[in-house]
This record gives sequence, structure tokens and C-alpha cells, in this order.
Amino acid sequence: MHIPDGILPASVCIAGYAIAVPVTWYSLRQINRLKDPTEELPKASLLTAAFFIASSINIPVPPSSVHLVLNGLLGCVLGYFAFPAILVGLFFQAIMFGHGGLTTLGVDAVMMGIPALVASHIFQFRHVFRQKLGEKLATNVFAFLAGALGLGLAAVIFFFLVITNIPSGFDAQTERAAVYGLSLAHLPLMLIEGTFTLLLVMFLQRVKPELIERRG
Amino acid sequence: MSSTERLSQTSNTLQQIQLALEIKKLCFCYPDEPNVLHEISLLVKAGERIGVIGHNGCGKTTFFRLICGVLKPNDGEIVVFGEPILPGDFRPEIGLLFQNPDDQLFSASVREDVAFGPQNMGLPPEEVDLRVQEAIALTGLQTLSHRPPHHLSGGEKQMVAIAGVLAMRPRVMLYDEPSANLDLRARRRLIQFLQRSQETLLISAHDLELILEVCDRVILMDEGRIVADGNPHQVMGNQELMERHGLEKPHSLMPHVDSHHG
Amino acid sequence: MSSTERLSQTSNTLQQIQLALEIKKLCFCYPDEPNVLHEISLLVKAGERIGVIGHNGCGKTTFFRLICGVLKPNDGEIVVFGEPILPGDFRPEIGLLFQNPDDQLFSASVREDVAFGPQNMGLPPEEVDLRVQEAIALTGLQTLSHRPPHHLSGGEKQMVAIAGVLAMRPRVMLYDEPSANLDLRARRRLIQFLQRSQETLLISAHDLELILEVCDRVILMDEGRIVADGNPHQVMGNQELMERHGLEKPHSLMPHVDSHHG
Amino acid sequence: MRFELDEYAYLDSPLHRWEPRFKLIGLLVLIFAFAFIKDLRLVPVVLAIAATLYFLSRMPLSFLISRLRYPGFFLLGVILLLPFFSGETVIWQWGVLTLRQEGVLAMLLVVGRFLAIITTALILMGTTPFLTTVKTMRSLGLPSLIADMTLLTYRYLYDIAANLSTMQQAMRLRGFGRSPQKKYLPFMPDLRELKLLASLAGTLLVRSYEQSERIYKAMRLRGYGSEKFKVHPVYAGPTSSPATLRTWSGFGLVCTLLIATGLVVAEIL
Repeated sequence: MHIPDGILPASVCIAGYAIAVPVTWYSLRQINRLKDPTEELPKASLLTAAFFIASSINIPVPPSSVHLVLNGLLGCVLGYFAFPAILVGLFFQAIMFGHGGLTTLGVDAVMMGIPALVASHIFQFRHVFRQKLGEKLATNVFAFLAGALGLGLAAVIFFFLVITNIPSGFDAQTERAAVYGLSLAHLPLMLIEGTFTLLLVMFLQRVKPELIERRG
Repeated sequence: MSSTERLSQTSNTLQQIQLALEIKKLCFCYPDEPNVLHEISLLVKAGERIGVIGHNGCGKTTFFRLICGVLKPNDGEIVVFGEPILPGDFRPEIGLLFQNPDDQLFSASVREDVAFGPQNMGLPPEEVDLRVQEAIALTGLQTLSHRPPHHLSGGEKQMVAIAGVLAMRPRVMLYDEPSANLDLRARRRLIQFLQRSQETLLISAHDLELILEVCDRVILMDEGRIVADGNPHQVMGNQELMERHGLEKPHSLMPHVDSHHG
Repeated sequence: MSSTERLSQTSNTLQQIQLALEIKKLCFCYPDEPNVLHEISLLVKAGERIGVIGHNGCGKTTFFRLICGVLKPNDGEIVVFGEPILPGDFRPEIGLLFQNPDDQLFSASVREDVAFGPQNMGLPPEEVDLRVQEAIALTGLQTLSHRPPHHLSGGEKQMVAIAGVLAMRPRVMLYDEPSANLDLRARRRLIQFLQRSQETLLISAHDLELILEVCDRVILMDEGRIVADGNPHQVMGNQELMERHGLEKPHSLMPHVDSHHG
Repeated sequence: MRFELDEYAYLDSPLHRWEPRFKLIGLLVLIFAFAFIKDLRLVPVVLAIAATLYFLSRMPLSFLISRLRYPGFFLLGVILLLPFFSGETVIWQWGVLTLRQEGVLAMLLVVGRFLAIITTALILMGTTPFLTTVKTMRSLGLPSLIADMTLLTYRYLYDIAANLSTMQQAMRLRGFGRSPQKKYLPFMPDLRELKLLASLAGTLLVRSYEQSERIYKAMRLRGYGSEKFKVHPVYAGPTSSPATLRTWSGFGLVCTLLIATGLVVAEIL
């Protein structure tokens, strides 16, 4: 889910950057408050690369297959590093494969990164519900929600931007209906993304719990 | 059909059963690169243990990937136990052990990892269980079967990776640098394991001493060709031949080495 | 101050200059685990080349990490050229080569990677350039200096990693399994490089033949203790001692090996 | 997958010699000016500028074409629909197929902008070694944490991609995804497969994380983040070019800025 160059007018592209810059600044400020930001840098960088590569895994969904976005999972694992990580990842996708583009980098980063930050906070809610649901169930429920909503939010922003910016001759109400409709059509994908996030978090809990325990 | 014809057919079949691998004029190149393998031909009898030696880039790894069908040859044919390999085929009778066990282990427990292959073969659960237990016993992993493979030592990971391939009951096993990351104890254990194993073996290794201890035949490759094929002591003992192809005669084949160092 | 006192001070200084490493009763354990190192004491003279052998888990890697200050000892002291190591200190005079060169080539070009250490030492740009050129020349990487590290072969990566450490002009170099991932050609080149190098060397390796060719002293470790220390031929030639600690006598030290295999 | 970004970065052309900072600012401004146009008459102008720059860069045409393939397909999907569904003025009708004028025009505009921007972006990235590009962005104000992350990510992308493809090969060799007898429900991924792919992705994360711990140790030993010495940024500043080049580079920057302003003014008028 990337918006390529040329589709959006310059004003929207600039607005994208205008939102992405302060969000980046805020993330960096939170990162600099960590005990040792220099120690986190190599971890965040390698995980960014790993997420970037992992999103190329084909998930067979008969009769075809899909790629996952993984922005919700990225939020769960990277915390405040999620936004810079997405910025860097999208930059590489734009210049290496032409997924997205340089003018739309800001827009794309907002579209994927803000849902990732939301997902990161959703995942933290597992601590609130730990007593009620039990440690394991709480983690699983919130991992699923983080993954599903990370994708869902990104889809809503994507369709909103594309439909409102493509000259269509439809009125505002039809456009709105189209945004909701197309986003709802993403429900099955949200289920898959959420399930995948849940399975992956279960795997990490078993093999390398510190990956989801660390707070960045 | 005359009796002679029938007889020759039978002996043909017998011969095919005897041959684990028939490789005919195999050629391969990557796009935009000169040939990596040139007209490799090789016959391997069932039960043979063949060492494949040569310096890095001589084509060993490519050769193995062609045999197991991961890569598609540009020309030539590979026949395994009488049936030609078609690229994309799933042929559980050929097992490949990758150089780095980490490339091959991804499940959350040793047991699950070993069960992965048999499950993909569509075997019934009892059969899967049986094979997993057998492979785990063969590799001596009983005590580790519930641990995540990611937490094991290098030597243990190697054995898990081997168990994962063995559980598919391969008849030809390809080992790519099996001792590269092992310490002497784990290497010794591996050598003993290989000496006992029943499959037809192809082992590529820089560790020439391992090949001397395990194999009964050795192939020397250089620049995508087989430049020597024969008894390990004779091929590896030929200092001039080894050095011409970027290798060294193994120490154990040098008659009086102490004087070199003394 | 009397002249004798002054004399004894001078000789003390002289002795300290001579000693590259003084390790006194070093103890270390990871949390929740039994001691990994027990009261290790060791004196290393400047210019010595010491091989450190022992099977995996004997404490070699931990020992190296303590010497270069990555880990903090539970007890004991490490003095490098007269100055004690404090954990967290950045001591460019001690260089460590990691087992996997990919772990230590983290820059986008060879030149950049070699410059990383000198830049962090706060040297002026001309001095950085000088050191980079020197290290690149020493390791024979002139033609590769603008290439990204991921395009290099295993042996080339290893030499870049070495150049990156040498550019900091270490006086003690610790090599952790330097030949583990090399083919015979690259290994031969490494051995020649090590034989020429001027620093005090500590080399941990499973590759005993490499240690025989490079080192003038060997330390055998087992279960966190030094169990033998001496001439490489004597220590490694002692079959009974080697086998007791999970190792094998190197083939090149066996008098008539052909009969073993023949 | 073709990863190489800067395989033609060592050619010799005016664009390669252009001082990286001036080049970055000049071409980025130009790219945004391209995104700004809405007047169809400016599309040929914009395409001509991009084509001239690409010609000047002396990079082979095949490089551009190979880069256009994937985004081209994506754009094609969006664009092919526009002429049929967008707008009111019908210019051609055949059965249910209706070609609408507004849609055609919108399509031409989007395609024109897209081609011009992507070509210019390729010139920007393709004529400068990637390391220099990132250093330049840092010297122009990109936060050093993001610059360092970019370079470290770039360094290990290739390794991690190789890990993934080897692991996928290993899975296929053990029969993954090859069992034909399995019954599939449409639109429902198989849960076992999903679980295995999640452990594959998880293993990739774990391996990368463990490697990052080793890398951090290696960086520390070479003085990264040390307090004893003056703390330098991980990667040094951009290499400066001789003064004679500066004037030409400055001239180039002024020219691009003028062209960009011209485009914007023409668009507003």
C-alpha cells in the first residue's frame, strides 16, 4: 500500500511532509530519553531491514497471494523507533523498487507510521488487562488488535487520499461511501494481518521474549 | 520377447537400482555470468560416499543446488534412482543440509522442526511421530526435543538440521560444509555419525581430513569442471594436483611432517 | 631518592614495557550460571604470539571479551601495557577480531569502515586518512576500497575486518576463530599475514594447524581454567593431554599417519 | 529482485560531477515543481526537461526502463480505470465501455508527472554513490540518528534478503507449499501455513536482532559512543569538491531553481 509519484497534487505531498516532520521530531525526542540511544540504534536498524525484507514474504490466500504490511507488528516491536523505521523503510522501497515515491514519502510515512504508533500503544494495553485476561491471553488479544488495526487505519487513510485526489466527478457523499466501502473490503486482510501478528508475537514470546518486552 | 532381451532388461533395471545418481553433461550459468558448471557428468552408485572438494567459487554449492532441484540446469540431465529431476519437483528422497544450520531452523521447538518435512509430505500423524522419534534418536537429540532450536549451540543446531532432513528418509544426502562451524568435539560426533549413516552421501568440505575419514571416493572441482575423480588417498595425496587447483595436501597424508615444523 | 631505588624503578618500567598483558586471578560468571572462568592468571610478553585452544564452551570467547573490556570481570585484574582495563573503557590499543566478519563490517564502503575506528578516536582527518591508507595497504585491499562490503567474498571481508581493527594501531590483537569461514586459499593468505604481523597476538582457533604455523606459545583451556601453557609442539603433541580436554592431536604432529589410513 | 542503487554512480557526466549538495537541492525542488503542475500543456515541457537531464547523465536507457517496470504496472492499474469512470464528457462509447474526456486528460497528466518525477529521482539517486547521498542529506539537516539508521539498514538489507531466500529454499526443499493434495478454501489462508510463515518471519527478526547485538559490541570496540574521546558522528561529513567545480555546481543549481520557478509561475498563470 503505497501511493506512487504523480498521483497526488504537490499540496498534498507537502502536507504529508508537514505532518511527518513533527512526528519524526517527537519520536526522536522520545528515543533520546532512553537510557542509551546509541545501543538501540543498531537494533532498530537491523530490525528495520528485517521488517522490510519480511514484508516481501508471500502469504498464500487462495486463489492468489498477498504481501503483509506488518506496520502493526513493527509498532509492537519497535515502539517509538517505529516511525523513523517506517520512514527509512519507505525511502528504500521508493528508491529501490519504485513502491511509493520521493514526493509521496511524507504522505506514505504518515499513512503507515501513525497507525504503527497507534498499534504500539494498543499493544501496551495488554499490561492493563493482564490481571483480567491473564498474561498470555492479554498479549495475544492485543497483538491481534495491533496488527489488524495497524493495517485497517492505513487502509482508511490510503483510500481517503486516493479517492479525494483523483478527479472523479462523484460528489462528496459518494466519495465518502467509496472510502468506507473499500476500507470494509479490507476486513479479511485485517483478519489475516492480525492473525499473522498474533502468531508472530506468540513465536517471539517462545523464542526471544525480549524483542517484545523492550520499550523503545 | 526373447529370453536374452528379457535378461538385458532385467540387468538394466538392476543397474538402475544400483545407480543413485546419473548426471549427464550438466551445464549451468547465472544470468550475465560465464558458465559456472561445464558439462559435468558423474555416476554415483547407491551407498557410495563421495567427497566434493575445491576452493570457494569452484561450483560445489551450485552443483548441490542443481542436484536437489533448487536451480534449473541450462543443459544436461540429472537422474536420481532412475527418475529424472524436474525443476520445482518435490523429491523427498534427496536431502540437502545447508552450510549454516540457522538457514534451516525456524520452528519454535526441535520436535516441530523435525516434523516439518514429514508433515509436508502429507504423511498421517502417527507416521510423522514415528519418523520424528526415529530422526531424533539417530541424532541423539532426545533431551532437547522441546527446546527452541534458536537457543542451542552450533553443534546441536547442526544435528537438529540433520534430523529435519533425515525425517524425510532421503536416499541421497548432500552435505554442504557440514563441519564449518563446529568445534572438535561436535566435529568428531558428526564424523562418527556420517561413518554410520546408510544413505548415499555427497559431502562438500574444505575440511579434507573429514573427507578422508568418511568418504570412499573424492571429486576435485575447479572452474565448474570435475578435474579429478578417484580414491581419496590418491587424489588428495597428489600434492602437485592439489596445489594446481588452489588446495593443500592434507597433513595426515604427509609422510614426515615433523621435520617441516621442527 | 637513592640510586638503587631509581634503578629498580627503571627496571620495573622496563619490565612493564615488556609485558603486553598481565592477567591476575580473573574470575567471571554470567548471572544464574556456574563460573565460566576461574582464577585465570597469565603473563604475555610484548610480541608473543599465543594460540588459545579448547572446545566450545571452554571460556575462550568470554576470556577475549574480558580482555578487551566488553565484559566486566567478577574478580581479578587485567593490565594492558601497564594500564589496568576498566570496563566500558575504549582502549584502542587492544583490537578484537570477531568470528564473523559480517558482524563488524557495518559501514557502506570498505574505506568508510576502516575509517570508523580512527574517527571515533577523535583523530584529525589527515591522520584518519593516513591510517586508513596504511591499514588498507597492509591488508592488500587497495582495489576494493570503494566497494560496499556486501559485495566482497568471505576472505576479502575478513581482511577488511582486520584492516578496520589495525587502523586503530592496536598493540595487542585478539583473533577469535579467524579461519572459521575461509577456504584454503584465503586461509593460506591469512596465515601469511599473521606470520608477518608485528602486534602481540592472541589467537583462539579450532584450526590447530593454523596455530602451529603462527604461534610460539599455546594455552589450552578447559572449563574456565588454563590447563596447559607452553610450546605448541609440546602441548598439542601430547595426545593424552589433548584428548582429555576434548581435542585431537593435529595430524601434522603425528609421525606416520599413512599407516592409520592405509 | 534488483537491489543495486548506484551501479552507474561512477560514470563521468556533468550530473555526476555536480556538487552533491547543490544537486540534491536542485533536483528535489525540480521534482516538487513537477508534482505541482496541473496544466496539461506543461506535461511535454516537464517530460522534455527530465529526458534532457537523463541524457546528460549518460546512464543507459535500459537502467531507466528496468526501474520503470514495477511502478509502471502499479500505475497502469490505477490509470486504465480513470478514462472510463472519471468525468462527464463522453468522447467514445462502445457498449458499456465509455471513454470520458476528463478521465483521459487526468490520465495523461498523472502519467506525465509520474514519468518526469521518477526519471529525475532516478538521476538523483543514480548519479551519486549512496553513501554520499546520505552524507549530503545529513549535512542539509537530516537528523543523524535517521542518517545512521539509513546507512546501517542499507548495509544489512542485502544480508537479510539473502538469509530469507536461503531459508525459503530450505523450506521448499522440505516440501513446504508443494503438497497438491491439500484442500484450500478460497480467501482463507491455511492456518498451519500462516503459522509456519510467521515463524519464518519471526526467525528472520530474531536472527537480525541477535546480529545487531554482535554488531553493537563490534562498534563499541571501535569507539562508537565512547565518552573518553570526542564523540564523532558515526559517519563523517560529505567530501568537499574543488572550488572550480563549485561555480559550475552553483550555476547548475541556479538554473534548476529558475526552471522550477518557471514551471510554477507558468502553472499559476
